Amino acid sequence: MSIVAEHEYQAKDYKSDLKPIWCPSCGDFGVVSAIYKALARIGRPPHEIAFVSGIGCSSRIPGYTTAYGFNSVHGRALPIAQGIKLANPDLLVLVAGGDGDGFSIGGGHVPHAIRRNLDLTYILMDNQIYGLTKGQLSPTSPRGLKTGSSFHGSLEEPVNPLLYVLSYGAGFVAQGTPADMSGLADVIEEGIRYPGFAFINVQSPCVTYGQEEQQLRVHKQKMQSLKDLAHDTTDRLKAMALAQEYGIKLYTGVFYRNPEPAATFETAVRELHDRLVPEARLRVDILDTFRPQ
Amino acid sequence: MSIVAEHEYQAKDYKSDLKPIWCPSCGDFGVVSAIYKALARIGRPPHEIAFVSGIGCSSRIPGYTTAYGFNSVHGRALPIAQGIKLANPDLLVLVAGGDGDGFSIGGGHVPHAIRRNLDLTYILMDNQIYGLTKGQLSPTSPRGLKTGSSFHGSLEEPVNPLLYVLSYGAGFVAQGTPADMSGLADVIEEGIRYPGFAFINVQSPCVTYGQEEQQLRVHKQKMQSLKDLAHDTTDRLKAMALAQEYGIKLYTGVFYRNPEPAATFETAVRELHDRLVPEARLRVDILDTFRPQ
Amino acid sequence: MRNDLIIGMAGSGGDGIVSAGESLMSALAREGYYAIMSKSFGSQIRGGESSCRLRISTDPVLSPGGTLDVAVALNWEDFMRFGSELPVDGRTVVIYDSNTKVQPDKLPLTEVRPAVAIPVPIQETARQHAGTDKAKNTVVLGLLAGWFKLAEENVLAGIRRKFGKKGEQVLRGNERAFAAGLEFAAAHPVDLDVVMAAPKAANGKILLLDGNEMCAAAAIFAGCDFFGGYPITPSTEIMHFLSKELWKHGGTVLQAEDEIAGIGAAVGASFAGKKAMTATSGPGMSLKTEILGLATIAELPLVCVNVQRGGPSTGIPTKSEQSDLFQAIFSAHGDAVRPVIAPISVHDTFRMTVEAFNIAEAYQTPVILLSDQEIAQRKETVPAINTANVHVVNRRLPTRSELDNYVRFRVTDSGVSPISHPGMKGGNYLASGIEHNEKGAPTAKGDVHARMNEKRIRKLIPLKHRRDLFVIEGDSHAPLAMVSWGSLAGVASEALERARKAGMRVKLLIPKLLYPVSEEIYRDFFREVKAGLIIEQSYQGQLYRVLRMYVDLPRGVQSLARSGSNPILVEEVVSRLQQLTLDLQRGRVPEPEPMLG
Amino acid sequence: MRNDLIIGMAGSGGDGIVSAGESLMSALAREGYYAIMSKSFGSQIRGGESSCRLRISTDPVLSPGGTLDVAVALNWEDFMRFGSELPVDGRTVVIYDSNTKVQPDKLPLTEVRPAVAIPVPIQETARQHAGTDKAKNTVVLGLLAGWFKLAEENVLAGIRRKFGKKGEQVLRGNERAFAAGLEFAAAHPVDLDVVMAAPKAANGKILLLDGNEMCAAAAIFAGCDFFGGYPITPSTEIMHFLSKELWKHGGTVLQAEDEIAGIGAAVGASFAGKKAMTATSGPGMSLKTEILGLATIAELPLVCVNVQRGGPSTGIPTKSEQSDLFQAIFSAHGDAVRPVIAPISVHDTFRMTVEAFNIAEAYQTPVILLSDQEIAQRKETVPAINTANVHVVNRRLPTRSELDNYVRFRVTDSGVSPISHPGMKGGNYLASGIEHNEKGAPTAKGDVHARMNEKRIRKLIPLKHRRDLFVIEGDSHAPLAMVSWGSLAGVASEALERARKAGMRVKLLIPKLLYPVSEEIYRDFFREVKAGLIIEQSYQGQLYRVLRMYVDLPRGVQSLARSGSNPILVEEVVSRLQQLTLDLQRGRVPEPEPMLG
Ligand SMILES: Cc1ncc(C[n+]2csc(CCOP(=O)(O)OP(=O)(O)O)c2C)c(N)n1
Ligand SMILES: Cc1ncc(C[n+]2csc(CCOP(=O)(O)OP(=O)(O)O)c2C)c(N)n1
Ligand code: SF4
Ligand code: SF4
Ligand SMILES: [Mg+2]
Ligand SMILES: [Mg+2]
Repeated sequence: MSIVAEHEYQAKDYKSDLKPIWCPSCGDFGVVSAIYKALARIGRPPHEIAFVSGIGCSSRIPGYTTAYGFNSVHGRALPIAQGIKLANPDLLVLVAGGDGDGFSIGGGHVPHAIRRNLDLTYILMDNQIYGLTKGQLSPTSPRGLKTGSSFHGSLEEPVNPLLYVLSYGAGFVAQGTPADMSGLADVIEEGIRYPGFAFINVQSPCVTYGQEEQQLRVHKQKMQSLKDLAHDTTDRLKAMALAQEYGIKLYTGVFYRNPEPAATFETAVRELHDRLVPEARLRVDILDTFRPQ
Repeated sequence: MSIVAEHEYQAKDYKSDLKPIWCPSCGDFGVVSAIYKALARIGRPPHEIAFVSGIGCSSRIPGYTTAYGFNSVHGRALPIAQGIKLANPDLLVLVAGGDGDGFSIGGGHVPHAIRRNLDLTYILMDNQIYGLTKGQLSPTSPRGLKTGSSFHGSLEEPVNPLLYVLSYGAGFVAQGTPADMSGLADVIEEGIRYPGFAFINVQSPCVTYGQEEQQLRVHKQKMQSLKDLAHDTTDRLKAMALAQEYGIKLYTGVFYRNPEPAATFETAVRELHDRLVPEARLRVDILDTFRPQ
Repeated sequence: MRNDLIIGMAGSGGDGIVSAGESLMSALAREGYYAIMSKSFGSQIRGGESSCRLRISTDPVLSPGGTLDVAVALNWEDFMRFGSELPVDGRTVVIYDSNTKVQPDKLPLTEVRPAVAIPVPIQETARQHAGTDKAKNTVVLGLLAGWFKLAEENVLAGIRRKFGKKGEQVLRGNERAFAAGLEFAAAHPVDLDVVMAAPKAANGKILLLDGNEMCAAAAIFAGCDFFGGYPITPSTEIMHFLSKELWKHGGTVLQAEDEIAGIGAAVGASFAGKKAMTATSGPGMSLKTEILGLATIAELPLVCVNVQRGGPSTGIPTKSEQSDLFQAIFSAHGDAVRPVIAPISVHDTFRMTVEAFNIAEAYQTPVILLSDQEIAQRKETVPAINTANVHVVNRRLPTRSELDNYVRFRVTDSGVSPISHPGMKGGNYLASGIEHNEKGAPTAKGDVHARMNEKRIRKLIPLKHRRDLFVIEGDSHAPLAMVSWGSLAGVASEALERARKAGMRVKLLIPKLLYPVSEEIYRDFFREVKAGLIIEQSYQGQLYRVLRMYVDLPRGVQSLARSGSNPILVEEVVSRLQQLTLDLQRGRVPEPEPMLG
Repeated sequence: MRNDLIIGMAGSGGDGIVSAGESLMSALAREGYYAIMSKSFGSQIRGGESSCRLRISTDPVLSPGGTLDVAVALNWEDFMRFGSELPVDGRTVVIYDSNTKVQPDKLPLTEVRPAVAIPVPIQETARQHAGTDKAKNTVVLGLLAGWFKLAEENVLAGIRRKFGKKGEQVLRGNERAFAAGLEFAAAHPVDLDVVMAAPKAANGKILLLDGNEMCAAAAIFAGCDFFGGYPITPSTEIMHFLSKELWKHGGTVLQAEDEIAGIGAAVGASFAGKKAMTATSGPGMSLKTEILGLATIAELPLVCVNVQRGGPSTGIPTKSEQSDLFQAIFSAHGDAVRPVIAPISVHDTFRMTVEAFNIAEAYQTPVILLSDQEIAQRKETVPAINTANVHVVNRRLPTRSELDNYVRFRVTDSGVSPISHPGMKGGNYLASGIEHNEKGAPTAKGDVHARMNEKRIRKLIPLKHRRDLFVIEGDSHAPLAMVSWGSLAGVASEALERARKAGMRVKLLIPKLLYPVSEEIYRDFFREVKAGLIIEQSYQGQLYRVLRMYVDLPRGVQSLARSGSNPILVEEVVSRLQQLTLDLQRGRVPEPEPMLG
């Protein structure tokens, strides 16, 4: 997507009148602020932005922006977003949602969105819990966690969103936390600017059902900037190795950015159109295809 | 699963009366033969085997065995198999199906089956095409392929089943082809014996809708045994590197085998039962839980 | 003195109004009162509005009741958010926090003047006596116990149990807050007959639980060994209870990656020979559609619970509605008939859940247990259930000789074929979603297809004669009739009583088996009926339509239906019945209204 | 001389019997005959049994016809596999390969003796003249052209076009095989009047295509810009055609990872302002249930095609059935009403597909286009369609002034609110599956919910007055009536003609709008009716039941329904009508049968 700022926008231009009904201090407040900031820097007018989500606390986020929002159904934000982007490639299309929305019920859509490589930015609010339904295991919950649905402790290994999307071939993979607001806004902005599918995992604490270790102040203590580590963001295998530490370390910043972004699906579509449309018959004449030979 | 052969079984003991309705020379004939062979070596009586599949040409396979078969619906073999295994951990549970069944419609179930690590063996008949529906793109079809559903050529990168399951943490990952029947029977047997989730990708040509390069004789020319390469099957990262060549090279044999298999989900369940069952009230007294306090 | 009292309370999430209701209910249950308490919340997870309605009675009651006798508003914005869920009329006693600064004659209630409106410095009292706003609900308990003579001793005992764990200071603060509430009530007597009569008998064996808990407990009783599901409001508590308890009985609870995997695993467990269950709400039901059809054609027992909420789509997750009936019956593609049953109360949820398992196992079919948010999330006092009288059915396994030449889908006289499972030697067969012959072999033959369709549907016919799945009350020769189901049945039942007291000749049919439709039972019921109401909480009047499919309803039978979360009140039903009685007396048979009103 | 001829042929997959039928049909179309050809296959991908029925007529016909006039069996096992799909009776001419070694008086047909049975050395002739078994179908073409005087020249021209590309040798071989067939026919004259009359007019503008192709082409005509789907028999060819053609019109075809993603992407495209479509069959419909509900509450236009096949579950993918009607109408949870329309022929598929888009866009709703395998996969001759008369509707966008204070879900008089899409400045709103107020803000309020349900359902009322979506034929005051839909409508239509010729007073209603049910149109239709038949291909008689929900059917109206792939024949309908006529004459009104017969 080529991004040309029309005029100066400020963060508040992206903030809607709807009052968030998140619990006080929910991490998602920080995420939406970071999104406002990133969008202001990008400078696309709100009506040229489509913001899609599934269902969950985190999925309420589009309603809190002035973009065209689509708070759809649980787990289906990615297919809907792809339809939007294909219908109108000029739009800036954002996708957001929770860890359950994205990697449990919606997990089957992720590899396909990534291998198609549409220019979408997917922001996952990973709180390692089901917030909206009041505290059950999420796919990123650590093994052993006791929740409403795992009274005696979970028996499963968590999924690793970062490693998964890297192995799916995503061109841009980053992580952030509202404990570092400016870093978070930065990776969101970078993800949006990346011409292709961008995935941003945000460690966004659930203060009501989440675990103690996932509170912002704990993040503040244990987060570790990848930039400070001088991580080479063009090295996918290195990124995968770092991603293995998901759940143990809290790396922030860019894990991987394809230095030579692959052509997007929209580009391939445009090329196909350029080739085929000129030679087409009119829509009204489509039935002529069926004259018997 | 502890496997104790009751008495000697032969391949034919696992072959049912149902006559396969696959196209003559379909690769799946070889796969089912290899399964008969592997099962005979394992020696479990057919009635202690549950064999689950989805829908597709390949998914017809349970009906051609004497096991308890479940030819279910498209893409849902893994959840059903997990239910069976959890209901009766003593059964030997096999899962089989096509590339579309497993990594398109069923793709969302794979990471969860693997992170739960039930002792299942999943045999994917990967023909890079939708056979049963007469030739459309499958998720493993190469980019550019022209099929009924991609008249002007596919615009998507294929999925990489081997790399995906490795990043999901599968404990046993192998590949085979009916072009090497004894190697195929070997990896299936090994997969079944592996105590945990085992994934076997079988390059099984579709002679009717598949591509020229995916015919058995081409396999014969280009396949390359991992054993001959002296690949270290305990090295997961090395396995991932080899898996990257999916679609380019045809490696046969074991990519990865966890030298220290993790405890299975069934084991964790058994431990939970051992802990909780003794202290339980009777089922008939369950309502006593609700005496007001 | 009253035998029946309905209290409605609302506040914001932190006010603990629901927990006050629960404490009061628990105390009342110990005294031997019967009670029903339903809760309602806004969309926020924390800090949003919340409310509860507590109905107390000296006799068993089935409905949460209509207009409030007592309304408690901790603040008016939150109270008003519940709209028609907390109806106030000219006989209501309104108690509210005086810090709202609202004058008793300026209450923000639409067009009603309650009998009495009493501003109470609730917050102030809490702060003063307990040093925290958190004790506001305890003050309210004191007020209620004082004014309406409600279980003072037991409430206090409850407060002590609850706060005893939280340290001396908290406990004492709450004790003082409670006493202050009592005192305020004593000091400000209300000049109305709202004092509760004493309970008829102290019933030590009473249980206190909600519909979801009852459903989960009944599943364990019925022999459920496997639960596969995915969280969704308002059904999640079924999984919560099972996640705590089912393991203790050797069972397994799988929180699957989605609803499809949840029901898929349950179907697998059933195939493997175990009693299996899944539970969800509307959106999840929509996702389970395909595998429900698989269970039908593969003839596998399965219990699928749908706790209905407001739809379509995500709709209103926290509110009750009865608009998933069409879906429960008709969502499958192909000619798939599956039994649909619905409980009418928390108490009834026990029997209906066991029945769901029994039908599933006996007929080798998925069964939809159609609960609703009202029943699932309301707490009821339930008299002890004599489980010795409750029959548990197991599936019909093949005998040894049947295994000698096993034919899984044999077309028998009953339509039910003995079912084997992995592990049974000789029982090996292929289960499939593809049409198959009696042996289980896939087929594309039309005649086999017709025969198997016939078998699968014929086997369910005996259900249509299960008169025990229907409740009939009232005057059996009445010209006026009502039909209602699920949580609305309680409203209809109460309306029946009132209408009969008012001299109307009326009767009521409550079907717990909703599908297949028992033509015979309805035909008998409607034989002498001239007019009536089918009462339900859905915009389209779904049960009314389903009945029309199979039953020739008398012309004067109408639909009384409304979208969820807009209650149908007993008063309203009674007045509709009155109108119908008048119509009949004048020889006018009312016309049924067209669709899409 | 006949005006109408029905030929049924069966063989194994490699025999090319279907391609012979196609060649013959194409030749006949060029001569100006009308024709319908349906194919039927076993479950194998290759080498299984395959068959086709070709009906040829000098006048337009709507049904594939019943009993065969001519039956061609390349081998008897395969022929018999089709059972009642290829019915033979005492007037049928049977042609079969003498290499089957079956004696003409020992045909394996159940209890019928055809008029003539002619063994022909088909395989032998093919080998002898073309040197390959592959030419068997060409021999058959020669036999048919010879005996029944069918377009000899054009068939030969077709053979030349087809085999011309395959080299001199193949071409010559087939020419010789065809000639040999002609010769055999000439040498063995049949003593029966089976020769076809000449076509009425050579119609150069005729089209030849199947229902799936027509649906896809009509979608392009209607302005479809986005297709999201997943392959499934028997609907896949819609995607195939679009994958070839839609790109040329600037549109996009997405083969999604599953049916949910397919409809999800289509909903996204619609939200973004484009006309969007998805297509599937039963199992896929079951998966799309949830997102269909989303489109309903978010009020997004969407066309969803279901090409029905045998169910439940995977069922019989290759055979036609009409058993997804319940699902099409009722599968959503919540009070979701969505229009369901069904074409009655390949020809009609054009108008109905355009109509589906028009209704979707005009009313901002998902529309189910309910085709069936019979229509979708049969080829028809279709007269040129004057597309200038076909109206295309676009969604109502907000005007500038409406955008000034935009209210996406404004409750208007019509219930339809102007709809914006991303890119329109000022039109920004939140689409959601959660209940919302007029502005689009999520709500849990009961009164808002009721108002929005009302709006969403009220907006569809005008559809109930669309008399152009109903065909009524026959004697308008007849006491006897039929209702039929989809591919069965053709059978009913033909039965009507025959019954009227036989002197019966009967009429026929063909609803193409199946939901919402137009009470008024049915009421008018049934006013003077005493008895009749609702004719459809489902075990449960789904249309019959749906009509009962909204219409008081006269007591004598019965269901004539049967599981898929068991044809309902014109003869049978006529004889049922005869029986009903007798009953009426004797003053007996037949009782409707109970459910689950
Ligand atoms: C089909 C469907 N299944 C289940 C639900 C219930 N549900 C709503 S949100 C949610 C999960 C929430 O967790 P997550 O996606 O991690 O988001 P969070 O609330 O933690 O931000 C679930 C299970 C639903 N609305 N729809
Ligand atoms: C829900 C559903 N969607 C689609 C189909 C149609 N369908 C049957 S098999 C199949 C894919 C076959 O491909 P694959 O899984 O690769 O198996 P193969 O036939 O190649 O062995 C599809 C799309 C179906 N039966 N059910
Ligand atoms: S429940 Fe958790 S995730 Fe949801 S709003 Fe509250 S703090 Fe945030
Ligand atoms: S279509 Fe392909 S995969 Fe299917 S049976 Fe034939 S060769 Fe095998
Ligand atoms: Mg979460
Ligand atoms: Mg395949």
